[in-house]
Amino acid sequence: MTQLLFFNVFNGLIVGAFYALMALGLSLILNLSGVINFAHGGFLAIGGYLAYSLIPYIGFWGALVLAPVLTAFIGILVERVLIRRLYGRDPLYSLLLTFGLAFIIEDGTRFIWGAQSLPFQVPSWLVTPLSDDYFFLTGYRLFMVLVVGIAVAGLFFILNRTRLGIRIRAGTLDLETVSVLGVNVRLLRNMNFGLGIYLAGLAGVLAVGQLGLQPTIGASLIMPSFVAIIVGGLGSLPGTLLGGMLIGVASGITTVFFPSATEAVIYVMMAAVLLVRPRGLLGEEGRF
Amino acid sequence: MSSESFSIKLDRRALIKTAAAVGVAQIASPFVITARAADTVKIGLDNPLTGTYAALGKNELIGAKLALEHINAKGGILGRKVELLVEDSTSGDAGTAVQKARKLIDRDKVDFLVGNINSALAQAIANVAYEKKVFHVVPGGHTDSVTGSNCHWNVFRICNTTQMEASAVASSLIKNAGKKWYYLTPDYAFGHTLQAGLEKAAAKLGGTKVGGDLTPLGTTDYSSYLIKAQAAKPDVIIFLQAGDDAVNALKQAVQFGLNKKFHLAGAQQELEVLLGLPPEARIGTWVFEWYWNQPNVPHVKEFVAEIRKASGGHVPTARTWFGYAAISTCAIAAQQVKSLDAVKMAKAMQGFKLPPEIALMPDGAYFRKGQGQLIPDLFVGQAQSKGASDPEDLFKVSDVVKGESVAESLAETGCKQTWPS
Amino acid sequence: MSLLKVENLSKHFGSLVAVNDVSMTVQSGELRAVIGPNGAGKTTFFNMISGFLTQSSGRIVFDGEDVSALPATQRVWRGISRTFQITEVFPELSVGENLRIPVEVASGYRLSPWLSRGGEVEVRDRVAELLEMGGLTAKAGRLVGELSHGDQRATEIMMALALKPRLLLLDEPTAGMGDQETYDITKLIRRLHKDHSLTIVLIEHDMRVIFHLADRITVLAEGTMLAEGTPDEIANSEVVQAAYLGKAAA
Amino acid sequence: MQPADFTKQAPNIVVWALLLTMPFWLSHVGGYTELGSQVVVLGLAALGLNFLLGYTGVLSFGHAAYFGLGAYGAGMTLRYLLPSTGMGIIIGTLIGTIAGAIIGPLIIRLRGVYFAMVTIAFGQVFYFIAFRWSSVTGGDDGLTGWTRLPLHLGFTTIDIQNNPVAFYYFVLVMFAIAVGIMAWLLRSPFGRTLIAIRENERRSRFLGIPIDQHIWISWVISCAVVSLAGALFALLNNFVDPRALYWTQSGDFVIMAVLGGMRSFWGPLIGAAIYVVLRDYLSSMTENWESFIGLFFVLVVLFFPRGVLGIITRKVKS
Repeated sequence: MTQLLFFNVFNGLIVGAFYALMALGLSLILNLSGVINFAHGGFLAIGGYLAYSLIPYIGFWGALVLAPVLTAFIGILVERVLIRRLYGRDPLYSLLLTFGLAFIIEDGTRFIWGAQSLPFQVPSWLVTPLSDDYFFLTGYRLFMVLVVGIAVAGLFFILNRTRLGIRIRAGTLDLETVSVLGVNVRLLRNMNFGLGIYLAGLAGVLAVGQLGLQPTIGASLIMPSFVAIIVGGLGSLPGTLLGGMLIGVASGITTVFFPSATEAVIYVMMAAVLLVRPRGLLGEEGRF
Repeated sequence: MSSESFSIKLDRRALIKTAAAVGVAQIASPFVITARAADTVKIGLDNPLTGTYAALGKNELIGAKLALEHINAKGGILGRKVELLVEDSTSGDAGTAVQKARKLIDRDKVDFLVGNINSALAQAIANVAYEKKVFHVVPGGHTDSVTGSNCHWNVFRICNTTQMEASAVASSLIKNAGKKWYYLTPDYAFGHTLQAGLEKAAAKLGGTKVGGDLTPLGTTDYSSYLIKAQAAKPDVIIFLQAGDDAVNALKQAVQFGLNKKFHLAGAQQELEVLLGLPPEARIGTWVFEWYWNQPNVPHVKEFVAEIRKASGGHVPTARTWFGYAAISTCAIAAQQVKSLDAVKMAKAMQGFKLPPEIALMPDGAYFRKGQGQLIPDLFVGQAQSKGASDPEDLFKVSDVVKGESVAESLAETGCKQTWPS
Repeated sequence: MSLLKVENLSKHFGSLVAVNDVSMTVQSGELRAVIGPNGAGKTTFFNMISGFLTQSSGRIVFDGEDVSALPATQRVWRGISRTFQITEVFPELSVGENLRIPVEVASGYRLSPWLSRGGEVEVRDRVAELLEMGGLTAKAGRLVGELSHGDQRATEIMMALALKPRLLLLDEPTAGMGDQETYDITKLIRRLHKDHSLTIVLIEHDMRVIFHLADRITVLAEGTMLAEGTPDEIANSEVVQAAYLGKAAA
Repeated sequence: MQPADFTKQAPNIVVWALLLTMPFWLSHVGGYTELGSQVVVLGLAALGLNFLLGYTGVLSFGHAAYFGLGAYGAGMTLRYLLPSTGMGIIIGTLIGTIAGAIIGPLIIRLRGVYFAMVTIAFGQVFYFIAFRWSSVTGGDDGLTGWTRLPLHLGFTTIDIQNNPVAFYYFVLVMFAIAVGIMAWLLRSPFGRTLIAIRENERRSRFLGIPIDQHIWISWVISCAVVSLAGALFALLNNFVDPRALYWTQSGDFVIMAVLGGMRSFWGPLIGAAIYVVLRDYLSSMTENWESFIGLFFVLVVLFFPRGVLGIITRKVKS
């Protein structure tokens, strides 16, 4: 039993890392632009499909690098053409817009790549377990955690050390002042959106390594990401990261003791957090 | 300011125009098979084209269209041309599926209703068809109750019951893999009945259940279930997931190397799932409800060739055959009694044996009297990572099981039909 | 008798000290002006009294009761009513409706699903009275968002007044107004103060307004209280001139 | 009647005339009675949502939860408790309302996007309960084995079970009661405080309106109406499944309200009619209907944010 519990906690961390990657992208966009991106799951699917189509030409590693970048470009384009028009309006509208976008993307991927699940192959040395006892530690899953780790480190580096990142952080706190200081807010939001979608695309490539690649792949992953953001606290990226890890572990533990509540537990956790601390674990006071 | 509102105005007009143009193009495209004329015989297909079951739904549609072509080439039904009215039921939205069934029956006045892949939706629209007394064929929703406790005189089903699939595969598994089984079962009626069937069949042969978990439909991460399964040290891990769930579960099980420690198997398996798996995950002992590679059965080769032509080179799957057989059944029922009266047609189909060019299997298939359930052959065998002859030959049939030998007796199914007086 | 007593009030935003240990006592019936250069913490000070912000330390006593921990709404119920620096009204409702809402709240009808005939008459009369007082009768049916800045401000003051407050807090009532509008608003405030002997605390920049209206003046600078006294005392205070008027002149 | 009154009443007269005569003309324009019932039921849900969205200015993206609870409440009453359509509706509505009342205090302090997000997430709790507790709810297979029953009124029996037109009028009566109550509330002092909150929350708070309390009441009323609609929806289909609780269903309600016009009382009903008919039509026309629905969302948001009635009112005024 203890071993089982230990395995599941550990496994939960791996799963949580993946949720966190999704949630960080959502969180970035939400914080700076006030947009809940319902289409995030769609962008994840685009990332996966692009990787699938690219692999025959540039291999898995090439696709891992290129597919998220291409996804980000699509995201930047979408922001320019559509989402940008809604800044400053009731958040209702951006919600509906991305909701509609999610439909279009799901149907679009089905139109282009078909409804049939596609076989997606990762290098075989990656998909073998490292140890007989810890069989759930496959190379691929550790690799996923590693990539998430690098992506998160990279993200925090960008946010803390580069001009773009510092502006994004400043804009998150006080957009008005930032714009008065002469920062091009439109461009800033555009780049920030691209960054968020890049993370979605990356999550997509990683996801299809162990999930079936089909048009609805992103739909079931978006809700846990929402919960991760709420639990972690709005406006706080470290909070989102923490939230993702926590819900991963919580569902891992619940699987052992009360399997039928595996999904519900993360929502119960969210309710508890809201009751005790409405702004989330690491959320700032006074935002929202 | 003024220039901005001007540009928006322009955009609005332009966009409406574009949308209208796209709309027209779409309506004119080949998806539409719904030219609604008055003097035709109408078959309504209420099946998923979007969502989780879209791939299966599209394959059934391909089969249905081929059947339609065959029927019309032979002069239609009762000398009238046959029309197929296709509605997207969505994959899980019963409200939509029921609404579409009502629309087909009430407004379009269809003579036959066909659907659905999702057992729940199949049951829901069967209730509508029963209420409206319309001849209804369920091509591919497996839950036992459709032709069991909730059976109706007007409802016929092409695909097997889960119980039949379970019994068909059980003996082969016990013989080849071992007696201690661990179940990973999707948490809905299809999974529940499949597991119950397997447990019952295994118990008769001395097999035991060493554990199991219910996995929610649409689960993406199976790792924690797999950790528990491995801790139970079974001989066989039984995967009862269907569709995308099966792809996810098997992909992850193989990555964990579980296939090297245990026998991975299940009951129902579909070609659509195997095609979606990477080659190393195409493993295990399963049951297929129909398979295209049957070199010694007459008519199969022709059917495969025709489907290949219609689907851009792909072989028919069990789903394609379900669609084909379902539509053909409608035509046969009408021809039998020379009428479109649902009660007469349904009576004529009791115990009816499908002609070989439609059954397309060694021992043929017939509708069991008093139940509306088709009793066909079942194909037990192993998944293979690469076909010798064809890239889509991913299953090796080791055993053809006669449906009669695995079906429960009529009394056991719990089906009691009440016919309209 | 003192109506409002502020004791050692402070507010920190992180390391920034916006208001530092300010005390102030306002007598019943007094008109008090709070002045100070931009960034002196005047609005923050106001926000704490009205309950919009929670103080970091200190106490607010209203009519003998410690209200420091009460939420804004409850302070309104006890009789503290306010306006904002940037006019806060219901722009898409008519002037009449803007006044009707606070009148109904003040009469205890806020949760009523209906109004009795008597209640309806009572509410209508009170709204008419307020319209009259604010010089808005002719504009009762117009949307507030379409009115001039001065009329919007008058509407806001009448909304605050509709609550029958005992203490009215006005945050820069003449901000952004022309001479005529400033004159009208000043006249309105003066009438409220004199005719209804209402206790008023106001923040103001326009010295003409302040010296015309105020009984006493409190001067804030960089979050601390610099001086307090009658208009004459303040006008002659060297500290104030050095720190505030001097700065403003420069 | 004064001419001014008449212009004010004209929309009401037109809407009711259309609703009352629907079964007589619907089939002539290519519809069918159940489509009419569906429009009325979903229209009621959208109107209920709009009580909160359009008249209190609070964005809920999780109303499907209460819609679904109403549906399950009605279905389970008929399945397990007692064979009475009326009780099904009452219990269904109560369950949805109570759930809303309990969740309310957890979320009313939140605003804007955050509120929307939390309402979605809470909605999912009920979705998963319905989805996983299959021994009681039927899980993904839905709740079957029951059907709506004829209405026994003592002096007569109305066969809403087998006569779709009778059922349509039954739904319309329920609709009229709920809509009547909402319209009446919106004209009351309480209704005006809600509009005040929508217009300017800060001003309202400093007029002595306890915002959280009023939003909570508005939320509960809205949940009650939506769960009534849910109960009727279950009876319409003789079936409930977890999809009725899923968050995409909430999105449908919101788009209906926006499409018809959030600031007009009848807007959401018009929106529901357009959306239901359009969806029904598109999904029969092309298997890529999802793209068109998505595109439709985008177009509405970008070009018709005030909705159909919003545009008409503006045209009339100018």
